[in-house]
Amino acid sequence: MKKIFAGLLAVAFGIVLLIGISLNTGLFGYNDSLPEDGAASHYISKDVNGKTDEVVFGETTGAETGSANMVTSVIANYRSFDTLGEVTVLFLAALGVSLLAGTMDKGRKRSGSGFILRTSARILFPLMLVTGIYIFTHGHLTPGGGFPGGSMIASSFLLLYLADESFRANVKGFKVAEGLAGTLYVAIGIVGLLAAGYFLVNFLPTGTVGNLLSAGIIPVVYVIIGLKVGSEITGIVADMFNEEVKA
Amino acid sequence: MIKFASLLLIIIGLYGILSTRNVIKILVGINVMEIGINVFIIAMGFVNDGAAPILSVDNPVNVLKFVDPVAQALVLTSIVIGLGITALGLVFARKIHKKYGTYDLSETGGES
Amino acid sequence: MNWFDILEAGISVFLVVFALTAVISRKLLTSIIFLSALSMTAVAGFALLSAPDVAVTEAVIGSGLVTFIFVASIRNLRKAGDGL
Amino acid sequence: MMINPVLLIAIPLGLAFIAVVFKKLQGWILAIGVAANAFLVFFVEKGETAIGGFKLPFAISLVLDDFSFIGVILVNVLTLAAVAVAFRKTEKYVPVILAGLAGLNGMVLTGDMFNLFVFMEITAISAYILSSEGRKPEQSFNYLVIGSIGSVLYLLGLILIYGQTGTLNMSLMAEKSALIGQAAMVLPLVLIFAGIAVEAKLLPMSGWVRGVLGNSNALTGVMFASVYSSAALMVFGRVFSQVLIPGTTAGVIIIVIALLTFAAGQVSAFRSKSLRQVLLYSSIAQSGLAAALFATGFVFPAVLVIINNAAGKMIMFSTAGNLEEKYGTDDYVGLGGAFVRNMPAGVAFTIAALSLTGLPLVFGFYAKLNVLAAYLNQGTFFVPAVVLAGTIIEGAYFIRILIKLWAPGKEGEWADADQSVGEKKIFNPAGTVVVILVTLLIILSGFLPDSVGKLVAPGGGLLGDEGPSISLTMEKGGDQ
Repeated sequence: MKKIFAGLLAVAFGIVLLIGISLNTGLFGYNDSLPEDGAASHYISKDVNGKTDEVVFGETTGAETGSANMVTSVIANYRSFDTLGEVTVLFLAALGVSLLAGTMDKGRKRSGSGFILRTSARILFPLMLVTGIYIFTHGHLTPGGGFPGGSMIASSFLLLYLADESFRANVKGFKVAEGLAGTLYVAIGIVGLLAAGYFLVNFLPTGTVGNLLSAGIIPVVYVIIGLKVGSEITGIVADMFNEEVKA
Repeated sequence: MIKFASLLLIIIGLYGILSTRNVIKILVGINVMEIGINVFIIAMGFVNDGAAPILSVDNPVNVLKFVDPVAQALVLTSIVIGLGITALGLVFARKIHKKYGTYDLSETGGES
Repeated sequence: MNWFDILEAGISVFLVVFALTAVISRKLLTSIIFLSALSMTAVAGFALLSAPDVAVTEAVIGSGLVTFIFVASIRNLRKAGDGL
Repeated sequence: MMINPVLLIAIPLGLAFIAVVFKKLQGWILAIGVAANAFLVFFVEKGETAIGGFKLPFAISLVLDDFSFIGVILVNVLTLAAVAVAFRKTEKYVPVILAGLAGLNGMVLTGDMFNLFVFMEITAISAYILSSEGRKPEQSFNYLVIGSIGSVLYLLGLILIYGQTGTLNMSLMAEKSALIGQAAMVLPLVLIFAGIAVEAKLLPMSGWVRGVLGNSNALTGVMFASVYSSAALMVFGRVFSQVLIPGTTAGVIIIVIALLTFAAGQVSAFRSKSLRQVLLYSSIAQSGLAAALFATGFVFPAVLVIINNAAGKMIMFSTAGNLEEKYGTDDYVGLGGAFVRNMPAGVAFTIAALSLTGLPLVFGFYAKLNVLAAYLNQGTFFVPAVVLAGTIIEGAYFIRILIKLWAPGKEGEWADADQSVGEKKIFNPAGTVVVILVTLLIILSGFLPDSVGKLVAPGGGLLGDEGPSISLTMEKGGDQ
């Protein structure tokens, strides 16, 4: 009975949704160009503050945001406040997990992990760690940034976790790292506020678009986010994993 | 086509949430909705034969039509929020399992 | 029908099929596996719609970590003997 | 020395992160953070401040006008009150409360629709964690599910509008969305309404309220009923009376749902037995009333209703939470004569109940009068009738509680010793001071209504409405 009721409700909602959207932007096909003076086109041509000269990879210096990857410039410069909020959501989720999943169980017996898992873990762990670090340090040049980089680090610790008997994520260490990274992020915001009057302003020089140290505070922000997301998700994984074995 | 498929995903996800009493299945329904809305946002931000919004050695200048970077920034945030909500939901699921011995909501006395 | 439309149609079909299976299947493990498959199809969709950042993030978080924490919660079911 | 409003968000957030590092100092960090915010809120610079050093329509901005100034004061001062009343219960949740406070300030201040979504998520997650205090995981899970559905719908509505207007900034979006045709805007408006309705406790999405608030203690009850709900209603007000003004069709849908929420809330409150259930349904009813007022554009009366509800519920939920904790029962039949034993709490609860019903000589009277006057000036008679009917029901169930808790004995005489429950102090010293202070404020503003009107809306109106629609000052020829 419940399924039929749910089905009817979902179908009704679906019909309203599809009709409404067909009136609004249409159900099929994509738009041919971005809204002309919308926020997106300004972020692409990096002329929000009125500097309208051409942005050329490898040559322009001192552009609004030095990041070649426009998505990173939106995430870490134009809308960096969203990302600060975003990191807080993950911080609260990790906190909730550790609060509700209870404390770590000391003497836990674990199903032995096979030989293959152990050796492959030892090989894969450094690879994944390095890839993760590469991804978030090059966030402003290549796709990917703080979030995937941080999660990759967490996955590498997860792998080590699965494989190694005695290894136990020193959760306290990660909690401290997470807290410090968060404080650092807010501190950068406040320094920006004191130095140049705007919270989270890009107070470092932006260099030439395209080389490594070219995007002002973006690499710094992304390193912090990478560490914070990495430690948070490892915390979640450690709490989830331990609690699950004890349950 | 993908825009239509992502809308169907949102509807299927809603059906998934409403049709079951199992806590894990509800969370799967929520994740289906999250993936649906994320794909929809990217589809809304897509521009016909637009290029990925990254300046690089082979397209150094902003000459090509680029896809909307703001939509991608929103989806990045939404994906990580989805992870946070799912992790918290699973911890609640575990506490329900520990307290009532099952993942099924019908035995938990509903509105107490 | 150039390659873009074919890929787009294929991904759309897979998205809907995986979502339906994930939602309708009776066993928990099956629905989690299809959720992970749905997430991977979404990664393909993001790549097709030239959103590489989102594809990388969804791959690592969506199919990687979300699937793991689901399976971690399910594993104690087998120990507790509850019907899967 | 005016400070940048962003500090109201940065300070609690930074302290929340520090609190994780220094576990031992958590109590102090919470006290400092909440007190600093409650103090700094009065020195905040008015106007729109951009973040990140970019020109305005393309950067995230924090908007501090008369409207959000009230919201920010409500949020920060009431969080200080909630923490003071139930300080013992906060030791596990220090980073959660601080991050929640940052989220609430962000929600009320932000001038960017997606930033509003992110702050609503922060507030929602801190609410889910706080709701787990109620020892009912399935209720917290139910709250999480409804919250997730709400946030997906909000995001869908927001993306549809972004696709049409190309901007996420509230003021620019307001201009551009006015040009878009009615038909195209109905769905996005309803979707965004569904997203905000979860936190604002409006009907289709308020299924979680009974389970979560029904099991709340002194801390979580006050946080949900007055702090979180005030912030959500202020956000509802800003979105629906400034940014996306609903046209006829969407407007009718929203007003009908809001009035239904008001009516259903009052009726269910009348029918419920336990003290906290009466209070939570009364909160749902007040949210419905405030939402209906915002949707018709009466911003000033709506803000008065929110302030009245926030102050009243702060006293009532902290009393109810402590009563339940000390006497172990929530059923007001079993709490007979509890107020005789706790005179200060009893008096405060009674004043708050009178104020919520809107009886003269207290702040609620001025609020209710403005609500009725606004509608009557506009010429609609059906809605004031509903509001009056609701008020009568509200009066009935509050009086019934007060009689039970003051004089459970036979008709017409005070409770003597044996009928009333044992002697138990229900408030810690700080709590008593806070409760008495808020009660005095309610009484004081009851005597000087027009000065309160000037304080709330110095510019004579909020978000462009015409401000106080009735003047109660004794001297002839009031400003209206």
